[in-house]
Amino acid sequence: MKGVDMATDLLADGQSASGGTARSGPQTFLDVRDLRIHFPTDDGLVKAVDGLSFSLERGRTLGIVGESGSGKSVTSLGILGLHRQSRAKVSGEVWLDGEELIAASAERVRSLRGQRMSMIFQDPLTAMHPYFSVGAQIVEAYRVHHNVSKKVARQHAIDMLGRVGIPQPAKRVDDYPHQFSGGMRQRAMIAMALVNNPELLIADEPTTALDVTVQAQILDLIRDLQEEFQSAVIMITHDLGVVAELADDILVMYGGKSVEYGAAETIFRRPEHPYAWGLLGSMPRVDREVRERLIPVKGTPPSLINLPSGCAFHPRCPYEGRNGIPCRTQVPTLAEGSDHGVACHIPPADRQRIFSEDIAPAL
Amino acid sequence: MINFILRRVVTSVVLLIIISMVTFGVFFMVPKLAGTNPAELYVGKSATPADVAATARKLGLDKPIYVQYGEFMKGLVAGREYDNGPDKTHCAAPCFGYSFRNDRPVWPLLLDRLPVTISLTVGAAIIWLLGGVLAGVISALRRGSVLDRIVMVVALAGVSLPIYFTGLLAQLFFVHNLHWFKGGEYVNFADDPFGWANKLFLGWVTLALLYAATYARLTRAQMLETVSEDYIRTARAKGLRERVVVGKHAMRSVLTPIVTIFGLDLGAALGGAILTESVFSLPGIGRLSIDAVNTKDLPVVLGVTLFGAMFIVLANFLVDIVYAVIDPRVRLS
Amino acid sequence: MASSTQTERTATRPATDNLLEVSGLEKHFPITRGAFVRRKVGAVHAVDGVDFSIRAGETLGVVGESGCGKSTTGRLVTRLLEPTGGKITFEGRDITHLSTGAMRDLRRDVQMIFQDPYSSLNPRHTVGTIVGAPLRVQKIPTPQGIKRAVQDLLELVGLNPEHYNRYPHEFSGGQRQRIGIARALALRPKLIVCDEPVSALDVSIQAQVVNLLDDLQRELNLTYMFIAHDLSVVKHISDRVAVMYLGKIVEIADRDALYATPFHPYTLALLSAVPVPDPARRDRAQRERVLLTGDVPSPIDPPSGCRFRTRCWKAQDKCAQEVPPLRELASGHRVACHFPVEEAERTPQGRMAAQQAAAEIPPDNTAEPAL
Amino acid sequence: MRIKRGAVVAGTVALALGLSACGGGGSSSDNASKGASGYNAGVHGIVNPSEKKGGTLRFGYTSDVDSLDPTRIYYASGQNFMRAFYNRTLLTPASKPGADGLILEPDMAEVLPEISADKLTYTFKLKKGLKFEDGTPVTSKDVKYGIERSFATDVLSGGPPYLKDMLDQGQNYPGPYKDTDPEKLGLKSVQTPDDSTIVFKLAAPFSDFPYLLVMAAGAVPKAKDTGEKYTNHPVSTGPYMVEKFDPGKKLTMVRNPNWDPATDKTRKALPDRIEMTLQMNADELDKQLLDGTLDLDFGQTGVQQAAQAKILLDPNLKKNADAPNNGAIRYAALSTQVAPFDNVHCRKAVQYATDKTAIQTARGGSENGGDIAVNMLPPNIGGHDPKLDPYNTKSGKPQVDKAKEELKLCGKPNGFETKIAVRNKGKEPKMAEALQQSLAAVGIKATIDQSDASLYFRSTIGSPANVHSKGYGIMVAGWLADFPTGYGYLDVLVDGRLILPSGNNNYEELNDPEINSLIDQAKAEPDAKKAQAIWSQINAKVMDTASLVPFVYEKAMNYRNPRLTNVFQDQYWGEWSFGQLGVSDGK
Amino acid sequence: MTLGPVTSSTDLTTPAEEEASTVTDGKKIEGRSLGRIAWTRLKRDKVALTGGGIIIFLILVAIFAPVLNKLFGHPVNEFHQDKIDPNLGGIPPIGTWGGISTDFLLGVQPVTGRDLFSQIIYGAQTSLLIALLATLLAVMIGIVVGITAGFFGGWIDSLFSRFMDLILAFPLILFAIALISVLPPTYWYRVTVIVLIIGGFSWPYIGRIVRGQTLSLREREFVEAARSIGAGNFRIIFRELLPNLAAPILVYSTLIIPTNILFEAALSFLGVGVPSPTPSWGRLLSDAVNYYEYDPMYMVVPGTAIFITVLAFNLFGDGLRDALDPKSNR
Repeated sequence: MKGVDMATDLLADGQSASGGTARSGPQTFLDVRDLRIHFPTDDGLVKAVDGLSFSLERGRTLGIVGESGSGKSVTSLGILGLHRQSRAKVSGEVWLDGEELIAASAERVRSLRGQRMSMIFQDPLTAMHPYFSVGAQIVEAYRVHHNVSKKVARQHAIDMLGRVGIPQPAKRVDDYPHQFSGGMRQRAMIAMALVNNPELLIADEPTTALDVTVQAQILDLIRDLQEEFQSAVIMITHDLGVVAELADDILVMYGGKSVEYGAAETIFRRPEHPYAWGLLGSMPRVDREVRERLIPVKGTPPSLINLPSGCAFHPRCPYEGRNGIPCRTQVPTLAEGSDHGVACHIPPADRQRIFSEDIAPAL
Repeated sequence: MINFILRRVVTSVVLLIIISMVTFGVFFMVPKLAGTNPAELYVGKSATPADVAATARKLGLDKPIYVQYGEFMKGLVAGREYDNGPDKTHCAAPCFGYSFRNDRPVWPLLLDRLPVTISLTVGAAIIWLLGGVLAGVISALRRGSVLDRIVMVVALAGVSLPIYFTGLLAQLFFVHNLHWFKGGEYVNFADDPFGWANKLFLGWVTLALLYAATYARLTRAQMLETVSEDYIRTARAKGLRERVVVGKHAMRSVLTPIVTIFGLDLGAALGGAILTESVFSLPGIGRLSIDAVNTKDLPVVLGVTLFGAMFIVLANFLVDIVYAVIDPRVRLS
Repeated sequence: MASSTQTERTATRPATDNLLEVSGLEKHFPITRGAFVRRKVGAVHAVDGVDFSIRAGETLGVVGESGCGKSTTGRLVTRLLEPTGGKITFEGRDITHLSTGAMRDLRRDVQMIFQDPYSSLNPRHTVGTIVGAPLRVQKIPTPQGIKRAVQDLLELVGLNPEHYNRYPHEFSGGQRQRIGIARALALRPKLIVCDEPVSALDVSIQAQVVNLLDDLQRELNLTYMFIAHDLSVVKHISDRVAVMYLGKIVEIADRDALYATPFHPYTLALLSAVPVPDPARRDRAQRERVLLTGDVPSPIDPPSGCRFRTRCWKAQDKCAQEVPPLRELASGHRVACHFPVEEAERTPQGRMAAQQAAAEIPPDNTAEPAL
Repeated sequence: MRIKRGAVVAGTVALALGLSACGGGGSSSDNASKGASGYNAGVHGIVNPSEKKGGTLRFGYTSDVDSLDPTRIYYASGQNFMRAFYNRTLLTPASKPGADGLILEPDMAEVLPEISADKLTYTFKLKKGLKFEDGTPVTSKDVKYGIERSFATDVLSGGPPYLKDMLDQGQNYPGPYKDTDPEKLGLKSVQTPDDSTIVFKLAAPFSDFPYLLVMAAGAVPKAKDTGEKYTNHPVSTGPYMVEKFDPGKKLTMVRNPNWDPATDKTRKALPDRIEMTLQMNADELDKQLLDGTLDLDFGQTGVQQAAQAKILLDPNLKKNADAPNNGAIRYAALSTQVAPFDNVHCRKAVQYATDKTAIQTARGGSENGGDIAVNMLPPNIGGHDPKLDPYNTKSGKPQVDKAKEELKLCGKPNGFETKIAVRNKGKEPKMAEALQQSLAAVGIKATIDQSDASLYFRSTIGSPANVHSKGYGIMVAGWLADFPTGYGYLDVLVDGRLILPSGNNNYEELNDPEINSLIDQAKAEPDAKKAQAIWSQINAKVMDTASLVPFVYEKAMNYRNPRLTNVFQDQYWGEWSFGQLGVSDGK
Repeated sequence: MTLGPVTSSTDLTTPAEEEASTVTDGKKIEGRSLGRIAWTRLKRDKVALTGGGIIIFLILVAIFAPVLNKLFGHPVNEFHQDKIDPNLGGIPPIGTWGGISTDFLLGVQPVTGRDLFSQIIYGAQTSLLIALLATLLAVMIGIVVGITAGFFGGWIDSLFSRFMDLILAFPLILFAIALISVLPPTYWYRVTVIVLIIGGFSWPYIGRIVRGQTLSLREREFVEAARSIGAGNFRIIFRELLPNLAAPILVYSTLIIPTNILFEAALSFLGVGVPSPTPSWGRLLSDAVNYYEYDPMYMVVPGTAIFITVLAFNLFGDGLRDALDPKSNR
């Protein structure tokens, strides 16, 4: 495939020109370590992301699940270096194919953005510039990283639109975003994100604004394209159904931290964090017999300014303080390196027992 | 598009007709309500009531107001004749009325003054647009910095300074104390470009200061609003350089409302920058109107008011068209 | 809590089975143009001939994609909108074109819960004012004072009664939705139209609210019309479900029947599109998915005949010519389709066959070929 | 603000043609030939006498000229201008410094008119060789036509009405445009037996009649009459003709080749061109006068206060300024019909309480404002008596004690409330405020009622009914004679029989039989000296009624470009004599 | 508390526990209204508070002008011939800086020698009175028209919106001076007409904002909620919409006051303001045009008074907007 070759060439160039630190440790494609993104505000410091670590290989899909305010979108913007220095304090490490991005120069990160890593946003209507045609926006995305003529770029854009399933792309390329339907806009958005064959694609709630039938189409599209391009995909969503459709691995976020991490199968079959149980219990399911009652998590998500002490979930956790575990005082950590990490003070054995005995039957 | 323009033309014309009715009504009714006969303004102090009546008859002031209005509108469209004694004066369309004080139709009077007003406002508009937008953009991009604060304080002071105060101060310092500018009578650009600029410069700057302040504030607010838009984030996510993100993506959105307001402001200013012209003694439309008001030359007052309204309506019209062109979301059907 | 008046009022309910009956309901929003003289150039056929009924005590779920007219139907039933045509009967009484004065009494019986917990509460009013407003407006006697009555209601929906003087912005989304529910309950209504009451809430909160609605229904003997686009939530809460497409009900049935054996191709597509939160089953789910083509056509100029035909794999000439009536295919299971889904078609292979069959007689596909 | 010269209603008494010295203004200057210099030199003599021709005389004016149509011009400077340059009349003032300037001499007329024994017929013979600018000869019919035009007030408004009033004699002549006579010469009271003879027939003797002819249009060729548009190009009979008139902008005049100096002994016609810039900003005009860009102000109303300060503080500038009395008076009329001014003591209280110095300052001070006025006849009118000062106001200071005494006599020891009417223009409101302040000191609470300047004299205080209904006790006014005789000046202000329903000039509504009969006597008096004595007496009587409060005899300080030659005040107009001016540098 | 989350009907019977974490201390549970939040925000904005302070000071000055004048000034309009040189026509006043002295705090007016201090403080009365009355009028018309147009929509909205366009299309100053000049220049006549004109032409600014806000508020579900409980239009407008409109109305009222002050001053400057001897800053300034070369202080003093007043209102209005609408980034 020509596009891929081209991207690879440029990729090599980029690396040689890179001022990034040399990589130590295992060669994972994307490795996020102890990422912290804090926003100083008038009311206090908002710790939107607070010590998040995960890694992702090419060709794999990571689903990040969490409720609003859990820090999942902030994470994605943080990886792309899209937070303004003046507003956000970003620390930690983000390694992209052996190159550290947090400490790298803004210009370096910019040159990677859109080329090696790109993003699909939630609301394609607001995420596309209303005054430029869809084609122009894709052409621009291509030309900023490829020194080609407008004509070539335009042809490329048309190809791309065709590939994401927009009929008559040569005609629609000059349409403006508002002339597209919601689903088509999201397709165009995806075309724009994929125009440079990025190796990392972050999809931030890509289907939340869409109807369920269109959502299915878009999810299919993302999956097909991933297979084609072999990118690494981070799928950010609050919808467990959507992650279940796409993700190989799942990261559950709560209060800016990762509370559980593991293969999708594991998270859905043998979740160990009480919050994950709560999420599953809260979810009515179309594929099962109707339960008498849903089993919600009590209370409301915490304020990111005033996170509860110890385990941030403890005020909502039915097992808080059980058997004298120090939920209120100690921050539980996520076991690193393992395939299934759970940030909970409840001993693993107890967790597994509670799930299989109390929780699973009610789901 | 054609359809859209036609519809806006019709709307504008209707608007102008209503404005003309109201203006006409006011200027010919109010004196009556106030107990004065407009015809008295045209006769000498010693004129007898018969003279007043004769004058009223000649000016058509004795006719019902709707007839007068009809004649006025007919004149506007088709021109009309004025009785000058043995002669008739043909006041060709667009006949904005006939000034009996000046013994001339109003339209050429307006045309005489128009170059001055255009020179003043267009010159000032260039300064205020460039200065205001630039200041606003810089201020927004350096939000919270000392520079931002200075620009905003100056802008706020700018909108708070009456032009008839800044104008006088400017003249006091730059004309009378420092002698940087000559003052003197207005000269045409064609006759003496340097004298023209010399005379207009302070007017440009003071008028521009007022508007630039508004534009700086507006641009800054727009810019701050725009940079928080999702599509700006998208532009960054594409890896565009900050220069392109701000200069192309953000500016495109910022300029759209600015262009709209600019059009309207320019239209209003062209209709008569009365205060500036009065402070800097520039013989433009504004001065004409003040003089006409002082001499109670109602046809000129009416003409200037309508002329001014015409500029505003025209500006509205053009702004709508331009807006439709620059904002693809506006449906033209 | 449920007072004795409630029981009394329940007792006086007329002996008809259906609390609400709707037939041929229509709402067309005119599209006007012109600056000075407005002329009608068309109409949005938001709701275009809808029939259904709700039995006392049951929950009717209404699902459909955005723009299908489900919210409009809810607002017509609560008479927040004036119907263009059709008839709405509440407790045997025709309320289609009630006057403003007569509507006031209807308000006591029919209440509404709104979608957006942020915009549905007036930010300038305290919780006490918001929840007490129905009592004040309807001049309901409150023996122990309005404050006490409001606090009772707050307690009923699980809020701290002491928060009487707080403002909405001091509450989280879930709590706000509880306030909205308390307001709807204040008048002890018989029918509550819930317009996407949980779609703006996070999953964990959504479950709390769904449970609350469940509990309240049981306790207060309420009847719900539950409008949502989320098929899972609708499945959970409803007794019967109506599926809407472009202003029409295409299928209406008991919940279990509808989810197990959908007859309308649209219902089938809708159900198959719901993502299954089970990675183990995703491959099969994906394989079985019915992918719809094209967009929902514009409600200004809906397709002739069956409105779904432009996206239907089974569409034939007849679909373009005849509007399919809502007919009963099984007991209580009514479908508006000329060619209902057959058992074989519930698998992709079967659908392929049907599609090929239909392709031989290509439908009049007027819709924009998109997606 | 220039006041128009007052209207005179046709009188019935013939006066002898008192065309010799009228007295009052001092004798003709001896130093005229030597030339004078310094401040006020132009008031007392001729500045830079010279016969040098050539150059351009540059006028500036703050507004547009009223009109160039001789039938319509009424303002003093317009009269001065048209007579000096393009409009010759049968008779004209002599244009000489001092009192000699008041004498009328023949202009287009060969000699002074022949007056019939019954003083009802005036016969003029035209000079030979008079031509319009296009070379056609001026005939008596053109003169008659010019006079007839002033009857067409519906087309040509604003001009002096005297001739119309005097010559219509019941004919109701509508003016030439509606004249049924084929030659448009249908006015019966004026006859033209041949092309060089014109005969005026009066209904009653009126010895000031020649002055009326001075104010009128000279000759207007019927063929060139464009009615209202005649102002754009009045056909010249004088030394200059209009080259280009751009209303509101500029007027340029060039020499009229068909003017024969031999027929004209009044005008010097020194410059080659005359230019006038119109609609100038007042301060700009002053600035250009001071820096020599302009030669003089057409309006002759004096420089602005800013320039005045500059001139007075700088001796080099001051020597080029003249501040003559221009013949106008600023005064207030106290309505004898509005309580409490129906009581003479209340009026006297105002006479005493008025702070004339403050008013003088408000008008610009002693130089540019005027001299404190002690009675109603200004110095340039025959019969003026500087010693007539019944209320001892020469010092200008208010006399609070005396005012309070009068208030007691009036029965208002604690003062009273009244209204001051004033125009809302120029220095007027400040004058009213000064008056208000000084009255407040004796307990008279006056509120100021400003009104629109353009209708002020006609309808606001010119309508007794309005004065009564609004309750104007004090009306601020100004007055300038149309021609410098006691009759031309004072009659309409005090003659009780001339109280008009609108356009009234007897604002105070004084109707004193004694004064009325003295006026009749004065009109009947053929001897000018004697007439002046009677006017003096009338003036004293008027002052005794205390119904008119003189403020200042107005002065207007004008700046003359040092290059101007032959500058002197023409007492007839109260302004520099435009027709004599030249420029020394020939530019 | 039971162990599992399977608590029967926790949601129904007990108040939600999350309150425990937010209300920790024993403080009385009392709502913080948006107004109070805005006030807290405003209190932090020193610049706006300074503006507000100046406004209060000016209003006090205007109200207590007679008292202040007794203490520090001379009777308004009293002539002081000794402070000027009548031979020069009173220009410039005797002394330096336009005659500023301990006796005449802001100097004297040329020609008349009147105390400029008293002119300025009484001028504040005129300026504020007219500006506030005009603003009041504009706000009232603006609210009525804006709400009517926004709330009822349809042809009423079209009509009113066009009407607002129409008024905004008038060349205002021109129209104002022309209209005022043909009317009798007496005090009350002028004040009334000026207020009517300024108010009558500035209301569309408020009207448009109110209309826009009403349009968006009308779509908010709480309006439907009110309707669904049986509230009539009257109640919806007054109880539901108006409280929400209060903030923008307050902000834009504060922001059109300075515009109106400037407009009044401009009219006075052009000679069609309140008639003399009523003191007016604009007229002082237009009077000063004649003398500014020789007595610049006479121009500077009223000019500065206008500037400070307008600036104060602008500062305060800006701060108020930021406080009431933190989303606006100005």
